[in-house]
Amino acid sequence: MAILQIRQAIRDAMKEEMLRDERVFLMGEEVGHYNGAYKASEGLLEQFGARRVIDTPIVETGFAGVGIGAAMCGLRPIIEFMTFNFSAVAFDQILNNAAKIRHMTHGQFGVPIVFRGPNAAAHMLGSTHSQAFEPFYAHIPGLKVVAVATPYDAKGLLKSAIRDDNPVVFLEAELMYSVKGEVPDEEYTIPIGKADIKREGKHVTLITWGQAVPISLKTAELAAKEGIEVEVIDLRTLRPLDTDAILASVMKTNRAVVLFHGWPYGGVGCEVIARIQELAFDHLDAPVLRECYEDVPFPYAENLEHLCLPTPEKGLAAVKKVLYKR
Amino acid sequence: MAILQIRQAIRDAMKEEMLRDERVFLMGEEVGHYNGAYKASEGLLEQFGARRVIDTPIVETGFAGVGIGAAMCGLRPIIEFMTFNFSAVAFDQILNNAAKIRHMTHGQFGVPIVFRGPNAAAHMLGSTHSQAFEPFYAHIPGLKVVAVATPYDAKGLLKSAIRDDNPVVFLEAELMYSVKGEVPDEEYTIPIGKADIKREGKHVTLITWGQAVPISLKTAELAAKEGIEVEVIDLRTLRPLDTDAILASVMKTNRAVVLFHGWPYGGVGCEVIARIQELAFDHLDAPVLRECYEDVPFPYAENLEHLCLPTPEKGLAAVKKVLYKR
Amino acid sequence: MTASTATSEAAATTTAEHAAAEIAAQFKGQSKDDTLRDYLAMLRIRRFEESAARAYTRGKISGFLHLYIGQEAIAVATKQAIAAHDRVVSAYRTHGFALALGSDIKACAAELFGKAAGLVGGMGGSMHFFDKAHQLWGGYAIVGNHIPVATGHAFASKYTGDGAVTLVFMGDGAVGIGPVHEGMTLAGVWKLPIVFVVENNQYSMGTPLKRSVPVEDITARAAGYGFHSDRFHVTSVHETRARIAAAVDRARADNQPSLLELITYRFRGHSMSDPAKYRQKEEVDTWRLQDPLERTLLALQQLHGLDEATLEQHDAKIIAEVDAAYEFAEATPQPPPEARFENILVGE
Amino acid sequence: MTASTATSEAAATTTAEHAAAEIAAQFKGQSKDDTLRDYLAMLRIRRFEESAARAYTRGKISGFLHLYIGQEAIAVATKQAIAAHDRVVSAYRTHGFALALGSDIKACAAELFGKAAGLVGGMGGSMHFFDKAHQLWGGYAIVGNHIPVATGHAFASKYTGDGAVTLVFMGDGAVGIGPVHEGMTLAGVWKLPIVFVVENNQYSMGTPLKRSVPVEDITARAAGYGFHSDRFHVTSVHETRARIAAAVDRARADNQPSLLELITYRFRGHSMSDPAKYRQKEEVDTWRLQDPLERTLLALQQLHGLDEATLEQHDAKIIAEVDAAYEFAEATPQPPPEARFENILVGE
Ligand SMILES: Cc1ncc(C[n+]2csc(CCOP(=O)(O)OP(=O)(O)O)c2C)c(N)n1
Ligand SMILES: Cc1ncc(C[n+]2csc(CCOP(=O)(O)OP(=O)(O)O)c2C)c(N)n1
Ligand SMILES: [Mg+2]
Ligand SMILES: [Mg+2]
Repeated sequence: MAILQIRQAIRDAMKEEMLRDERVFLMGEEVGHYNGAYKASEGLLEQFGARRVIDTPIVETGFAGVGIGAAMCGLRPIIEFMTFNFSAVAFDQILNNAAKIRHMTHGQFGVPIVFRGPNAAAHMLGSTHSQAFEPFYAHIPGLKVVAVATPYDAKGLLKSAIRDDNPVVFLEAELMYSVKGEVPDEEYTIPIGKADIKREGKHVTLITWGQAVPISLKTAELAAKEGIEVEVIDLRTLRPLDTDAILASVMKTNRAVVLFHGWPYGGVGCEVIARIQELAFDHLDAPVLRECYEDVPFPYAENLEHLCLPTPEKGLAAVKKVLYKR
Repeated sequence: MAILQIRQAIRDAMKEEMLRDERVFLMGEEVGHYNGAYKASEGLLEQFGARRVIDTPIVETGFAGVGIGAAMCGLRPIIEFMTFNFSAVAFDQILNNAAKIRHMTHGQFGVPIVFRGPNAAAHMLGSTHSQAFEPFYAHIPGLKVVAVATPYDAKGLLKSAIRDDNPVVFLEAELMYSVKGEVPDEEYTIPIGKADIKREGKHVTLITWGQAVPISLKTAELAAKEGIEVEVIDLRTLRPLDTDAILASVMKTNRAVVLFHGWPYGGVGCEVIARIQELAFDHLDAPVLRECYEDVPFPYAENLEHLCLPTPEKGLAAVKKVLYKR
Repeated sequence: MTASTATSEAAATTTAEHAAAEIAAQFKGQSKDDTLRDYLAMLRIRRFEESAARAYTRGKISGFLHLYIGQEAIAVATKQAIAAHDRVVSAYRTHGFALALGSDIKACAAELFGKAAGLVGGMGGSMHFFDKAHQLWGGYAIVGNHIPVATGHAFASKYTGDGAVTLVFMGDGAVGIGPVHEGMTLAGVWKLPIVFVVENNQYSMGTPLKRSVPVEDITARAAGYGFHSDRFHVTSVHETRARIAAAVDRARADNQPSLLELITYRFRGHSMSDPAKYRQKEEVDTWRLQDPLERTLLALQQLHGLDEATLEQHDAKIIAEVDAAYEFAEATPQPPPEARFENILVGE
Repeated sequence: MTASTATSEAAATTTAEHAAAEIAAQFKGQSKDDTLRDYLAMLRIRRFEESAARAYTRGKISGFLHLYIGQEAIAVATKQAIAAHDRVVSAYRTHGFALALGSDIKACAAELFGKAAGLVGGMGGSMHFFDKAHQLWGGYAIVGNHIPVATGHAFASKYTGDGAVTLVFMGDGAVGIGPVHEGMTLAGVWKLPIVFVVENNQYSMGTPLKRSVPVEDITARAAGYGFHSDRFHVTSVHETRARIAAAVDRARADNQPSLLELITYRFRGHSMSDPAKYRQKEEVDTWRLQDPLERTLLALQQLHGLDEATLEQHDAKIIAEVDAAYEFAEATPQPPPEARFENILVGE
């Protein structure tokens, strides 16, 4: 097994799928000559040429739409948003075209496309560049939404996303591109729609995804020191949600916390809570809590930004709260 | 008291505020010469002239941004989206400019603006024209979000929204513009942030807003026939949520259903559920259920559309379910 | 009744006499067969839509219904100008394209009625006609958001070398919106085989051109994209075909995108819910003299001596076909309840 | 060290001799005082940013830091061209505007450091400079989304009759995005007092103009909006001022919007994280000969005989001011924790 960074795992997934399937191409700002703003596409232009690794002007609606239109013709575009913050200007294309064209055309056309790029806060980028977009996309029927936290998951899920016949929103994280981990040398894929238990435990279920996975694992470590065994479930796919995996854990632990990068109101965190309380009501010994961003636009100042983010310490406090401990 | 339609109440609110404050203007597609796609602005061009009732080309990002820029100069724009479906192309302006400029400029500039128009499904408009936008906007700190269901509320809340120094997303409903109700002859406003008990009851709390309010009231009628007293809470403001009002009712009834026009995943419905289970956990005798759209893009066909919508019958079933009755 | 009846008064004016001379010049060289073919193709669309309007009034069709009456020549010319593998992408005013491109008229009517046998299974209604088998790639109801998508079709053609040209249509009201600009920018930077066609019917809903576009000539912007451009009044199928075909050729032969402005008029309101009070009868009457359907009829009568009886026969045949389509639409069943869960995601 | 040292080699070439003659012609008629004023205004910005770059490298500044080095003449000229109540709106490459417009240099540095005394309280960092008291209305970090907002300022001017002109700046990479087109469309339809300025510094991140704009001349699109336009190389403050002033006048006097393309160059990478490997040293060297700062320095030396010692004195004064600003930035406190809840909603 090789030890790869997430950025390499993502690049390898794209490379392998491009080798495997002539219809796959990569398009976005600076993905080619610049090798990607975060170097996820390093070397791909050189390997595949400008026909299949396509630099675009700064027109997110334009190239998101081009990807959709190309997918309707049978191609399999990977559209990189330099960050998902910039997908806001392409929102209508994703909401009204990518998600609906199969339905709207009664199946005459499909949109096998992947929109990928870094999501949520990085470090001191200010309010316009520090937003988590899964609440917007996971809400929409017709899309799949994936968020990855390890090189292994990144590669296996991105390959599945590229092969998927549906539009997939694929969320990475700028600060995690250098995270390293083992990746099998042989080919593999990971099914979309399956959560992963990243750590087993029996006292509290900690549900998490994306950039919050390492925070959750650290939360579990802190808790372990106090004798609390936290089970960490990495959702990996946010739409469709792996409700079975969530319920199985909560029925064991009877307590749950949702820990994520993003604003609190609505979104994936609340969806998880709503399902747990509906489907495991009699198993719950405490309310399900969420630990996430503060409900504010992100400040640039380092100290303030830090205060707005979820941390292992805050995670631990929530874990103890659902255990009614102090 | 006059009996007015909601469209008249909205028009009167705009008219009175425009008379009261020279800085208020109305801008949008067909708001002037056409008198509004749904006639909410009928007569305003004639009364106030083209300087203050401004027809725009079809450029939602453009005129949303113009409204924001004008608000920063001290004006108080009312921006009409012909329907909120078209706000998707202006999403970035609302997310990154309207909601953040006060914060981003450290209070040097404010954005006293109202974005208003019909929201959610009407009748057989198909998937691109039948969407509820509150999940997207209520998620965003820096915005207020209001949804109205009666002429009284529409007028009182729109006047408050226009006077508010913050950006307010104001949600109406196409099929409700003709709904009639009493509106005081004298001037009044309704504070943003306060829910309203539309019907008292003690067995189940039904939390609702906007276009689902009449459905909820009918649900309550149906329930009453079976001896179930449903308390109907019209949230009216979705951000900030009136948590106190929700909790007070749930602590009385110990059971709750959220009934709304919109897709299930995440959004306001889940937020209400997350808060109830967190803050009234020990008072709940049953899980909180939601009754809303089916999780699908809206079909045009009349029979299918009807199946996707919440109804009093479905509301009643949910009410009985939380009472563990059949 | 032939289509001429409605304008018989207007036709009696001096302007109409002048128009007659114009028509003689314009249709000279067109064979009788071709002229009749064009006329009937337009008439068929018009009859279909007149019936749609009646069905709407009777409550059989709901949602938004945008009629193409007055613009039919464009769809008919488009069909004639393109190759069998080209693509046509339109906004929501699409019945004319579907019929001209060869979509099943019964499926079109059934779609308006929201029936399972509809063009898209009753899922889309009037605004969302799609018929891949007949080159109709939409049917989009959000103004301008089909332009990047169509640009993507053209991108795919260049990528795969399939030799197809994409023709994408939009209204005069669409040219200000951002996605249109972005799609054109990409087509210009990448040199894609695409033709952008503005159907300038003078209004976007109640808004006349001068309130929505900063300059009179929409093609003035072609220079900013490095596009060829062309701009003309649509008064006949054959001229429209020739000028669209020139742009299609440029796209196919040289990957050279074009911007065409086709000046036309819609005789009905924006949609069935619009009484179109914002314009005067005189304006409408003036435009009637330019109605390609009317002009082609005059050509048939004046240049080819087609008599009323023959015209009536043709019309009766079309009306019978249209009536049958609407009868079918009425009788055919609604989609089954489970249809609402289909075609959302595949492979589940 | 004066600013000239860095290019002393390039200045020794024949091209540079030719440039010297050019400079003599260009600066003829400019008084020594004015030329010195312009030079120092540019130099002050450059020194501020050189220090910013060092502070970034030392980890004192984080996030994205986009330097204006090479483009300073535009900000300086803008300040000279506008009236006291006009508005300047820019994207995220904003330090130059802030300093030229009169923002407190300490507050600018403190903002980069994320401190409470920063221009926007440490909330925005480099990308979000706003200083209402000094006519700086942003500071926007989403490409193009400030264009409709700036159009709104101009709308407000027309609405209130305040007589102000709005000048809005964008990069060459921004001209393709939809909101820019929509803002320009509205300014054109409504005839607003606004000047759209494209700072064409040849690149958007690593993308050269030819991959992002379909035609070489960005002002080719002005015709589509009915705008006046102007296009020129920025090589001195005074010429730039004059040409911006002409557009400001048209806006103020006649509500006539303009599109200006100012051809310039950024000598650093896109942001501090960009090593700018996508361009050759020769290219950069060629552009150095056009650097307005260098040229103005040459003018001072050649035409006005300003000696090294005097230049050193001026520079030392500027460096002292800049150093003091960064010392202040370092020493001044971070915002208090509760600051993160401020300025989100008011009147709660
Ligand atoms: C983004 C968006 N904004 C508004 C609308 C509502 N709308 C539908 S059609 C239309 C007018 C379009 O006019 P034009 O482009 O000239 O086409 P025409 O109807 O004349 O064929 C408007 C405003 C929409 N569908 N999408
Ligand atoms: C909508 C959007 N897409 C992408 C980005 C990322 N981005 C920031 S600056 C930039 C390049 C802009 O280049 P240009 O407009 O020429 O301005 P310059 O940096 O040269 O001043 C890009 C791609 C962004 N901020 N917003
Ligand atoms: Mg039109
Ligand atoms: Mg640039």
